[in-house]
Amino acid sequence: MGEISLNINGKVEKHDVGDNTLLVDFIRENAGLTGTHVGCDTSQCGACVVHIDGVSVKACTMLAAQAQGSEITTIEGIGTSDALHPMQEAFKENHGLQCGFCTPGMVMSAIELVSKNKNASEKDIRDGLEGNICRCTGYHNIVKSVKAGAEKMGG
Amino acid sequence: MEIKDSYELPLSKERVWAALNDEEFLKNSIPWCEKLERRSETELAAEVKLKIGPMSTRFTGSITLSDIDPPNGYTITGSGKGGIAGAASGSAKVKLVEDKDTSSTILSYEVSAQVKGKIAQLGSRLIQSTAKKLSKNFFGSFVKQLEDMDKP
Amino acid sequence: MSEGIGASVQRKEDKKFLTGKGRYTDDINRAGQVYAHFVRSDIAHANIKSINTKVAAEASGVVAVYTGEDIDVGGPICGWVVPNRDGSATHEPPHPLLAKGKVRFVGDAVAVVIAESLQEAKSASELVEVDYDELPAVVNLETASSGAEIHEGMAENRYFDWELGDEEATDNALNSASRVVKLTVRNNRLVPNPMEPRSALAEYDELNDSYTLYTTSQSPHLTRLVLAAFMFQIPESKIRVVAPDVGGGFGAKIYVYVEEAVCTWASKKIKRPIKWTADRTQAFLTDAHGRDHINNIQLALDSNNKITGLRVDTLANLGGYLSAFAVAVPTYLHGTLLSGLYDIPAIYTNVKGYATTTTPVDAYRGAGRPEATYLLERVMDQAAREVGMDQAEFRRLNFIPKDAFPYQTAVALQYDIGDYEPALDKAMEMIDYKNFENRRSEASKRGKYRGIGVSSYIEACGIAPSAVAGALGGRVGGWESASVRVDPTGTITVTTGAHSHGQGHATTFAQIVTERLGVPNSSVELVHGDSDRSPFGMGTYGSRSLAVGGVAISKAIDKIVEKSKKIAAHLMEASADDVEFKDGKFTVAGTDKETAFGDVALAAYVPHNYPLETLEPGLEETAFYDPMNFTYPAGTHIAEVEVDPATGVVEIVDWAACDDFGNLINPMIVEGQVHGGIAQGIGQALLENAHYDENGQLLTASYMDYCMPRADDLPSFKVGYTNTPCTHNDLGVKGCGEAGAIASPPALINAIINALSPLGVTDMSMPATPQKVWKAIQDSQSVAAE
Amino acid sequence: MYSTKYMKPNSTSEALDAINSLGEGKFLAGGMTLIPTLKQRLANPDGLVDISGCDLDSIADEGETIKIGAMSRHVSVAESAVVKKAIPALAKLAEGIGDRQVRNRGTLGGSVANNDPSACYPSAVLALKANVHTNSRSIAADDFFTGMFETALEEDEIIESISFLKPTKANYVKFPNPASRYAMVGVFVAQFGDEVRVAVTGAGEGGVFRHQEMESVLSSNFSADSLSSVNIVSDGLISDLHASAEYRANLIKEMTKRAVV
Repeated sequence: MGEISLNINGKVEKHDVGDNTLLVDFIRENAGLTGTHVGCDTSQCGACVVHIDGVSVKACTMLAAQAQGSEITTIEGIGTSDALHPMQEAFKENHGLQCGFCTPGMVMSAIELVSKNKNASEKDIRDGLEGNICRCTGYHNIVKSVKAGAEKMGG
Repeated sequence: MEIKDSYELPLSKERVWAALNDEEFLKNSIPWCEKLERRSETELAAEVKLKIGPMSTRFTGSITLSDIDPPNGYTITGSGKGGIAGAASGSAKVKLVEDKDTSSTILSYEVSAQVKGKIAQLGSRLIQSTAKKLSKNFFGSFVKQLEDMDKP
Repeated sequence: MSEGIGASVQRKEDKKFLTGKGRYTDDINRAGQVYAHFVRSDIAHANIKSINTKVAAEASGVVAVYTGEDIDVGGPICGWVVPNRDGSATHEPPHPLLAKGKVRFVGDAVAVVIAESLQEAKSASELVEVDYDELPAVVNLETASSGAEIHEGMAENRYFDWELGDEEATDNALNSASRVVKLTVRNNRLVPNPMEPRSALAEYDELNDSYTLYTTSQSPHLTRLVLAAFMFQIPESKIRVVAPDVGGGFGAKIYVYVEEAVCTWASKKIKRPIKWTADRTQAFLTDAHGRDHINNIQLALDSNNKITGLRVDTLANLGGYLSAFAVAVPTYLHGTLLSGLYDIPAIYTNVKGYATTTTPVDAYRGAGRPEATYLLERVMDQAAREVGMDQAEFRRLNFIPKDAFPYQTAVALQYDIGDYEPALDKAMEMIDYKNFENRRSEASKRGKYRGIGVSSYIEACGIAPSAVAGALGGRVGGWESASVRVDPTGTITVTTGAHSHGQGHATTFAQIVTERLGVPNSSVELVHGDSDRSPFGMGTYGSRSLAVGGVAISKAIDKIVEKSKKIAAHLMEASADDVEFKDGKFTVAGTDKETAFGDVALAAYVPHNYPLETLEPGLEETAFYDPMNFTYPAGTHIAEVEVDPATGVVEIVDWAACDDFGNLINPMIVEGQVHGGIAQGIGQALLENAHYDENGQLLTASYMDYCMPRADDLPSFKVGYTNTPCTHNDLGVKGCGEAGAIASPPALINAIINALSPLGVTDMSMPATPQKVWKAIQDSQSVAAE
Repeated sequence: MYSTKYMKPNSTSEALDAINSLGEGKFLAGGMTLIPTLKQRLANPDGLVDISGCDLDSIADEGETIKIGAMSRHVSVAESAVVKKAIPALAKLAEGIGDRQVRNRGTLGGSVANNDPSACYPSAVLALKANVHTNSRSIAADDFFTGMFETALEEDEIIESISFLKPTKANYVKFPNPASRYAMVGVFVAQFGDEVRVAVTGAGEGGVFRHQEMESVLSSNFSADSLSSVNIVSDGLISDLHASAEYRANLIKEMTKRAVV
């Protein structure tokens, strides 16, 4: 066991955990931020996507120790229910979520996607969301949401 | 899944057969074999540390010989448990055919393999390639030992 | 903008999900909680010689280790049985909570290790030694009857052998037909894969000798009923089941599984809260799978190409144990749908349900109806090809005419209403069916084979009329409950036994209240998912939440309105018979008197001026609604594809769906349901398959090998509607959750066959993987070359 | 995951000391394969040596070659102006590995050292006559890949960088496994004047391999049509539940045709 200190959503989280602690477990269990989810064991579903220094990563495929010294942003860190992030707003307006389990990861991936490509086409969006699996929506409204989110973020 | 191959050895059938029943030969042929102890005429206890890519698991189990037909061949079966990884077994039907004219022996084998548990659930894409590779390694090093030994 | 019925109101629940404030079972922690990890069988079929837990029990952090021998309560039960053809009953072998003496599929739980941390539980479970005596696996459905005996005394591994319809009339129709179209299809085995894996957190309260189970469930009340009455045999009131936010279900979260029950049972033994959450591979191994049928079909046609009879002989793979509704799926949810939306005078079906040494199979989105639709729409296509008719026109010719409703089918159901041609026409228009051949020839210039496929479907939803269910072998009722409580300030709390796992009940149900009581959407709160807080209800499955649960709310509102009118009449000094209620206001006919709904609510709780002698104070009503019949959503989906002959890759280039769901409460949510359903159907047709090797090992037990539909696999969808409101419920609604998954697989497979038909290809099995499609093209070319 | 020790040295020599201080240590680069394996408890190293702090992530144009640091993330290669200009096919390959999140973490060195038979990068290394530079030597691509998941690397050897020879022309086309999105077949075609190299990944039982027959056909006539007469033998090709060896053989030819433009 050792102390790992991470900067999550602008707050320092210091906890005594084993070196084998995954970043996602640190976020969920130690920092108590349960918006980041775990949906698979093989780094494919993307329910655990967070940003590390602005870059999207799967928090289930990284040790907490590897994230030391970085700035971590989770779904809880991008907007509040009173002031949603434009991408969160777009998902709400376009019915881009149903059960909500994949949603935090989907939104985090979408934000990075749009920040890299403001004029993403439908194909760009579909390709760009390859790492996020949704079982409910058939992606139709997610794609629509990301397009709308891109407009909001660009505007 | 069936895996077949054969080797031609410039040796008598009896010589090859003896090697097929020689513990040291077998031990040196089993890839990553860490331990091999004879338990009976037909059974040996084995411990193998299998490494495939990042995976590294110790299998403990046995090597058994069956359908023994000296000096024409037998079936050699290795099966082991890899703890959390599951279990694996492979069975090779080995046949020896002597060519009197060239005084050489053709060793042919046919392998069937089976995996259980996590390695089946997560590694299905690698099962066949791995089984082939391990068979090749086993018979390859077996043959090489024989050849080296018979080099003047 | 209106917030009532028919408005695409944005969802009330979204903010919490979007900000990471959703509360799923695994997000909950209790003080002093420990973790359970299950030791599972790696072998499909074996006798257990011995289990040694001694070393594990002494390992670091271990609190307890239990095996089947320790468990003194019953296991999961079967909720539906059918009579066999010979009059005997469905074989219901026991399903112990932890394996006793034998394991019957890879993943069967053999022991549970409970430890202070999950890692310690996992490490210790590696120390549990199980000595097996391996038995032959039974994997192949076609030969299951001659496989090794899986359950003691169950002959030929057959759970049941059931029939429906008139065999003699059907065989007569086949014998006298001018053409008999024959086809065998396989409905591939699927894994439901809700994105939230199953999870349980069980806590025992010593003071009250009661349990609380937090679990990710579609039907918390049923979970409580089964746990209390059938497994533990304790008063139901001693168990509270809470299903917080549920991350998808698709059928897989209807049942009570062994893990949830073991955690609950053990929480009393060790007197500490126990948490268990499945990882994805455990989910693949233990969540009830879906589909897995083989259907032999014979369709009789007369010389005018009208259908005169249909015979379907089905084998259903039900896995190592009989799951709760496993029997209902291939029988009453399948056999009864074989008339589709066609006028078929004689139908007969025989279904044999087999055990195999694989994961149990049960309801998955559509449950039985996708299988019925698939076989029917495949054989319809085959028939159209054989008689040389256009696929759409052949269907049209055989549709039940719109003036024939109510229509009694040859397989027990009576369709109350429908009009199938407008949906077909609209879907054809949406996809520009008439110009398809131009597109086909244009594609062929680019070296692609283009095809179009039609699927017209019907489903029986709103599960279920209790009397019908009971007559058909169901052991529970099919009603739903709702309570509507008007608070003194006029806000409304609705409690229901239905439970959302993504369907947006909080929004849709609020819209019903808004429409009926004139209060804003934001004033309506939905309470569900907690057996202690909502009235007993049956939960959410079978597209029933709105058609049964929504109607129960409407019935409760009827009672609220009736009572409110009496209060209003008193306040306005009028006769209750003269009081009208509209837009949130009570008026007296022929006068200018009016009083607001809020004033009535206040009067009910502050009854200073109130007819206490004739009316109780308060304004809260409960209704239980049991539907008179199923609802029958129907429609047509048309898929258009392009096949790349060099690789066999199928690209979906267009999709038109036209559905008749009756009245729509929230079109935005309905459309989302259609999208999701189509995506799952496309998954089945193109991508997904649970693959077992001959030893019963599941080789597709992660997303590395089980192909989940991703964004780049799918197109955008065109969705349209027709509307014949349901005749027997107050809202005129039918249900929309399963339609997409029911309609889409045959549309897609028919489109692929259509694309390859110029090569002589007439069959394609699911999933139509690139390799399979490529092989079909290769084989057709080698046939042509010969 | 079993318990393990995490170490993060600041140089390759420190990394070597670290690995030698462990009984059975593992180098941790991007972790995209290693961490999922550890999560499944399919390996139990006593320590992980994270080499992300060893300053191995530069990308430089060195005239005839492009030299890419082993810790360069796939996304860095995909977006590198240097790579895009000199070997756009390599950037395209990197852009197609896994998904965005995998590309943000996964590294060139990790992929090449692991030599997964379905990984994309080994095909580029082989086709682009790369040299693999380790802490102790340079290994030519043709000598580097020795079998499925096997390379010429010693246990305590670290890839520091890889130099890719700039081709006249190159292209990479992949047919992904529909589930995992790994290459079911990936073909890297590189032309160096009259010489053509064709490296195939995802298909060979022994991992990545060069297809000599297609190389010689393309060397004399660099056109997709010229490949029509080539017969791709399915012996030695992977057969799994997603694709038979026969189907893979077809894909090898088809992907190569598509790569030759």
